[in-house]
Amino acid sequence: MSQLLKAKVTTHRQISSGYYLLEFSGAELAETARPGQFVHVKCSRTTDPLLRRPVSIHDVNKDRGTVRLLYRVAGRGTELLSVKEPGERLDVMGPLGNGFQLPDPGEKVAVVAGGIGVAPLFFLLRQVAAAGNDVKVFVGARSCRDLLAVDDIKGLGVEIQLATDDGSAGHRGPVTELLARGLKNIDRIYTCGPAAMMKAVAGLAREYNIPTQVSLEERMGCGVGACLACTCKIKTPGGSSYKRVCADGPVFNAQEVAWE
Amino acid sequence: MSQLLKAKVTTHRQISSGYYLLEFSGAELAETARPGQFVHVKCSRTTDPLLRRPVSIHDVNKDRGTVRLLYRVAGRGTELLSVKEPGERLDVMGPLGNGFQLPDPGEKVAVVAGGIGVAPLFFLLRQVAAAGNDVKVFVGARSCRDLLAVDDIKGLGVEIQLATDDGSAGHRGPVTELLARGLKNIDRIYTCGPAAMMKAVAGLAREYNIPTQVSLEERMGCGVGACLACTCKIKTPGGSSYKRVCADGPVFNAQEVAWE
Amino acid sequence: MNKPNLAVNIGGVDMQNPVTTASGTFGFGPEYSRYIDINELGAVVVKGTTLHPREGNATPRIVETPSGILNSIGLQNPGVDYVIEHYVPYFKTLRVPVIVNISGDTVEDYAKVAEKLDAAGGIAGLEVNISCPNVKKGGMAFGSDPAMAAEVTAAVKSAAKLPVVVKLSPNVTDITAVAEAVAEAGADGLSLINTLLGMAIDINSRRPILGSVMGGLSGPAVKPVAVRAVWQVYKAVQLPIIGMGGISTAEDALEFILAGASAVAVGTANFVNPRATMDIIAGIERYLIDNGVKDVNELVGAAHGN
Amino acid sequence: MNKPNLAVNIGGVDMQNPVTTASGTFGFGPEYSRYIDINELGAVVVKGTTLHPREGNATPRIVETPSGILNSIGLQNPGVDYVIEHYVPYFKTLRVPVIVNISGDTVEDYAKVAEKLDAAGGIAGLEVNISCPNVKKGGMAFGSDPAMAAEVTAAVKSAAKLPVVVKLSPNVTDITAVAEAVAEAGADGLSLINTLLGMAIDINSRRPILGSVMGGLSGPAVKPVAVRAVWQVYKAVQLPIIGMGGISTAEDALEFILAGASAVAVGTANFVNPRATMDIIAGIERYLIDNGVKDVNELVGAAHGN
Ligand SMILES: Cc1cc2nc3c(=O)[nH]c(=O)nc-3n(C[C@H](O)[C@H](O)[C@H](O)COP(=O)(O)OP(=O)(O)OC[C@H]3O[C@@H](n4cnc5c(N)ncnc54)[C@H](O)[C@@H]3O)c2cc1C
Ligand SMILES: Cc1cc2nc3c(=O)[nH]c(=O)nc-3n(C[C@H](O)[C@H](O)[C@H](O)COP(=O)(O)OP(=O)(O)OC[C@H]3O[C@@H](n4cnc5c(N)ncnc54)[C@H](O)[C@@H]3O)c2cc1C
Ligand SMILES: Cc1cc2nc3c(=O)[nH]c(=O)nc-3n(C[C@H](O)[C@H](O)[C@H](O)COP(=O)(O)O)c2cc1C
Ligand SMILES: Cc1cc2nc3c(=O)[nH]c(=O)nc-3n(C[C@H](O)[C@H](O)[C@H](O)COP(=O)(O)O)c2cc1C
Ligand code: FES
Ligand code: FES
Repeated sequence: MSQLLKAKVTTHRQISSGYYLLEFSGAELAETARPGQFVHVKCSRTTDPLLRRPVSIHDVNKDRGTVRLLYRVAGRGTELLSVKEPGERLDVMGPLGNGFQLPDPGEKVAVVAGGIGVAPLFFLLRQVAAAGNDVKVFVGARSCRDLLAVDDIKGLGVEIQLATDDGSAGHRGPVTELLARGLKNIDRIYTCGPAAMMKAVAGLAREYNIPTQVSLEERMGCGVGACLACTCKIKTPGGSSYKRVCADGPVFNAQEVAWE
Repeated sequence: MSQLLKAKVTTHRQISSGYYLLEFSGAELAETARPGQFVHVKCSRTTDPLLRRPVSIHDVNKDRGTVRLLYRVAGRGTELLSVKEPGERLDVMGPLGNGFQLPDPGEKVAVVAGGIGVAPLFFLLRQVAAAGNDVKVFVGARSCRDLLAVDDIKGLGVEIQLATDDGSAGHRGPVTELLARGLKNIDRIYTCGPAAMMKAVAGLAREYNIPTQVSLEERMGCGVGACLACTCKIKTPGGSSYKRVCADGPVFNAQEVAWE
Repeated sequence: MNKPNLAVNIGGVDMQNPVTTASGTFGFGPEYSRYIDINELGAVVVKGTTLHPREGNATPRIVETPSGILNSIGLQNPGVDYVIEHYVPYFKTLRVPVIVNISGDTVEDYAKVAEKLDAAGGIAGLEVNISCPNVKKGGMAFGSDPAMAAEVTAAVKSAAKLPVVVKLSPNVTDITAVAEAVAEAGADGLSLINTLLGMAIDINSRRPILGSVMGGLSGPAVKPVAVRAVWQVYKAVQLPIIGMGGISTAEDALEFILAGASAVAVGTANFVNPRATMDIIAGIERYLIDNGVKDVNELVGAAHGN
Repeated sequence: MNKPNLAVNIGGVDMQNPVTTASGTFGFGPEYSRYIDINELGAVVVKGTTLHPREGNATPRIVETPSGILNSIGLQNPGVDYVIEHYVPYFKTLRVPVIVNISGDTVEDYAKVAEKLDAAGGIAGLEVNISCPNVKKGGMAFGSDPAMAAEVTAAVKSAAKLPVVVKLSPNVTDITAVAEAVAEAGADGLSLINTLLGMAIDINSRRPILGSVMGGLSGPAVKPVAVRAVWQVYKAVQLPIIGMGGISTAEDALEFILAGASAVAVGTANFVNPRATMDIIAGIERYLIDNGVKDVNELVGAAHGN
């Protein structure tokens, strides 16, 4: 059940140039959130910037009743967010969205992250690893400075392969090149990242006929399905229709998305 | 010469419920400012609230190159101002306005402050006391909690009389009642406070024919005389005309003001 | 002091308090029910509904502007038959009046939608959107011409027995001329304002940001324009007004009431604070008590003096 | 890359860069010279001037709104003769073109003011304000009716040889109709937009805040409306446009240029940042260099595509 809360920031630090990890208290949120869901955060105290900002739930700690966000400073909203001090209150709504559908027991899973797209995937990975599924993780980014959460992922004891555009870490080139080589025996794919990357993953998935879930982004108003601002085109038998990323997603079946 | 600066806040503290004393570095400003002048302060980082806020120069320290403001939290702008931490930058323009005309040597001076109106008068008092003029100070406020800078004024070694509406300190009643009894031998009056109080002071001054300077307030746009937003009605031989509080004032001859 | 009276009446729609939702910002109702009890609202105004389903405009459909947003949803909606089948049963479970916002490409469309909704039951009134700037045909044109606005109003009035509130556009030279024409044609109340026509350009791609180029500006930025429109229309016509445009707080709502609105609608502010409507109801009540006002209706238009 | 070209021409007024000041926000020029070197501007547009001196409206004349301000200065100015005697000598010392904004109650007033300024010398052009919402007679009416707007334009054109830029109001149903009429009547350029008509109410006193009840909304809040107006007018007429309304940064200015403005004016932003004009000029130059654009004129209207 989504809540509206003024949550206390417990820790907040820059983990790489322009990337921040923020943790806040929210026992019920931590308890009920599912991987792939997001929170809608009010970054300013005034009417400018006006809207909330959607940020994925990066991880939760049910014991401590805390929720983590991993975010990139992209503009004015996230910049205001980045100066919040521990102890300050954060105005958050959530959990919102549908979240990922977890794999069946025994399924071999590939998780493909591009840049900040790793944000919602860590929470998923932790659950999938804990459930005992076999997991391969592919993380791509512009350069090694944009490779996030790698140590945390390694800490889960799962296999991880890295790719960077500039070759500063791991494979030089798109992460989908690594994925293409590693698809053998994969039963299910989860991906989040730049649209072009997700489209390429969807292409591979179709080729190998692997069920794939993608987490989409769209500019949001309400975050709860009321305003119809955040729609994406979803293929339907008759053609296509607009679905709401915030309420019908953000997770969609990759083959249903009408990629541009 | 007015400057635009990003001045460093050196100290900032609440001195009474809702009243703050803020000091910032600004050597040239401290050097050139005259009593009665003000600075125009940007309180928000965003476009809301949009405008700067005029705040009087409460005092300067030329040796340390610092400027002090004494202000009351009145709304959103001053509220945002009140959370500035020492070390942060403050976007200020100034000094602005005409300032008070200092008394001639030997003149006996009365200074009448109402509430936050004491803000611009302390800097004046310090100079007048240093120049050796005889000074009587009358400070009025709603209650003792709103009597500001009293100890600082006493520290100047000048005579001070207090009045409060609720009788919680000094005379119970309007400060102008004290003034009326203390006008003997006064050559010159300076006043700042609520409009009704200043009007009453102007009335007494006219009765006793004492030259009086008042510091007016009006909502401001530019603060530099360009927009004509901050006008007040000034009597002219032919009738009246609108003068700019920011550039022609904020200090006016009490007998010229067309009090409502 | 006893509890002050908050109830108002908008052209026949009884509201327990003056606060409703702005069409298009509150879905069909259930979306915000996780945050508020809808039954505590004065009324619910739901998403714009048309005769046939509409896909809406290309994305992006929203862009933030200083203290406001531009939207170009393009009246995406499942069509009136779907609304009657899927939402009217839900409306019937609510204890607050539901007002359905309707749009059309032609006068006949408006009349047909009104007729169907009238027959469906479970609806307390119709809000006729003659002012949405986001549809190519109709929409805007109806709202900017007094004669056409009157024609739509008359057609809806004769197609439905329900109270009819006509929603006006601020994108006109003289909003009072449209208000007068619509009043003359039989409207039971007026809603104002709809969004201001605006746009934004991405300086990197050097193209308009919204998929449909122009959009409608709403949010706190437009409040001064909306208050002015309510003030002018209150002076010009006798109809009850639902005021809207940038209302985020009880103070904002009271500005509209003092300008002449009998009720207020909360739109964009729901996105920022999903409990905005509840906070506003509580704040209005507080203001009435603090100021010893026994009935909110005493404040309607009070800023005009006597 | 070499320094890109920033020079533009507005209907005969040569500007070394596209940045000027919005009338009424920059006094007669000297007020801001403590913060910027006026000679580095593209042009200076000074306060609205009328035939006779004007006292202006009662205070308060300004009120802050979300990301904007409402003003009701009421065209306070010392009259054209005083301007010619006291400011024109100063204008003559400047190396940048000075454009004088003029207003009137009647068509004859406009013509007389234009004639006097034309004869005075030291002025590069006239900006005809047919859109100020703050004066009771004339002002607004001229700007909201295409035929009257054309009449004023023609009268000013025949009274003065100076380039004539006509300043349009956004408070109209169709701004392109006014633009077309004014173009037809011989205008050399267009300025848009003037302020949006708005108001604010004090919920404690329960009275309008501004001394004159209504005022003009400006600042970042109105930017989306202004960009839209520039976009529409650029499509409709061939005249060069000075775009304004909420411009605070180089990014804002570029939005207007891409929408179709050949020059931009900075108004309310001067109050917030007295160096805004200079920051904007530098920012536009930076953008041109970063994007390999040799001439700012290449960007004018570029968001329309080909
Ligand atoms: C469901 C969802 C989950 C997200 N999770 C995360 C996360 O975990 N970590 C993270 O860093 N970011 C996440 N994002 C993206 C994040 O919401 C945007 O980066 C943020 O809204 C930008 O706000 P800003 O004010 O800093 O930037 P703005 O100044 O608003 O914009 C900066 C840039 O971001 C673009 N932008 C603005 N809003 C969005 C949006 N909603 N979606 C995509 N692009 C946008 C603008 O076009 C602009 O180019 C998520 C987005 C969605 C929709
Ligand atoms: C020349 C001058 C010097 C001043 N010096 C001081 C000072 O030293 N210390 C101090 O505490 N205050 C001073 N003020 C008043 C101060 O500027 C206002 O309190 C402040 O602008 C309020 O801003 P806000 O955003 O906090 O409140 P807002 O939310 O803007 O307004 C709060 C209340 O203040 C009123 N108000 C807003 N602006 C002004 C204004 N410019 N003048 C009068 N009333 C206004 C509003 O009507 C409202 O009732 C001075 C004002 C002037 C004109
Ligand atoms: C996302 C969105 C969708 C809207 N859809 C409609 C609509 O379908 N019909 C309508 O009459 N108005 C619609 N509006 C206008 C609002 O009902 C309201 O008139 C306007 O937004 C001003 O109020 P606000 O500033 O409180 O949002 C919409 C506004 C927004 C922001
Ligand atoms: C205080 C003030 C005074 C103004 N006076 C005039 C004027 O005399 N003549 C005129 O044509 N426009 C006048 N305007 C309108 C501006 O020139 C400009 O068109 C408008 O403010 C929009 O630009 P901005 O948002 O950058 O301020 C005035 C605006 C303000 C804020
Ligand atoms: S953001 Fe409003 S429907 Fe998704
Ligand atoms: S504030 Fe602009 S003239 Fe005084």
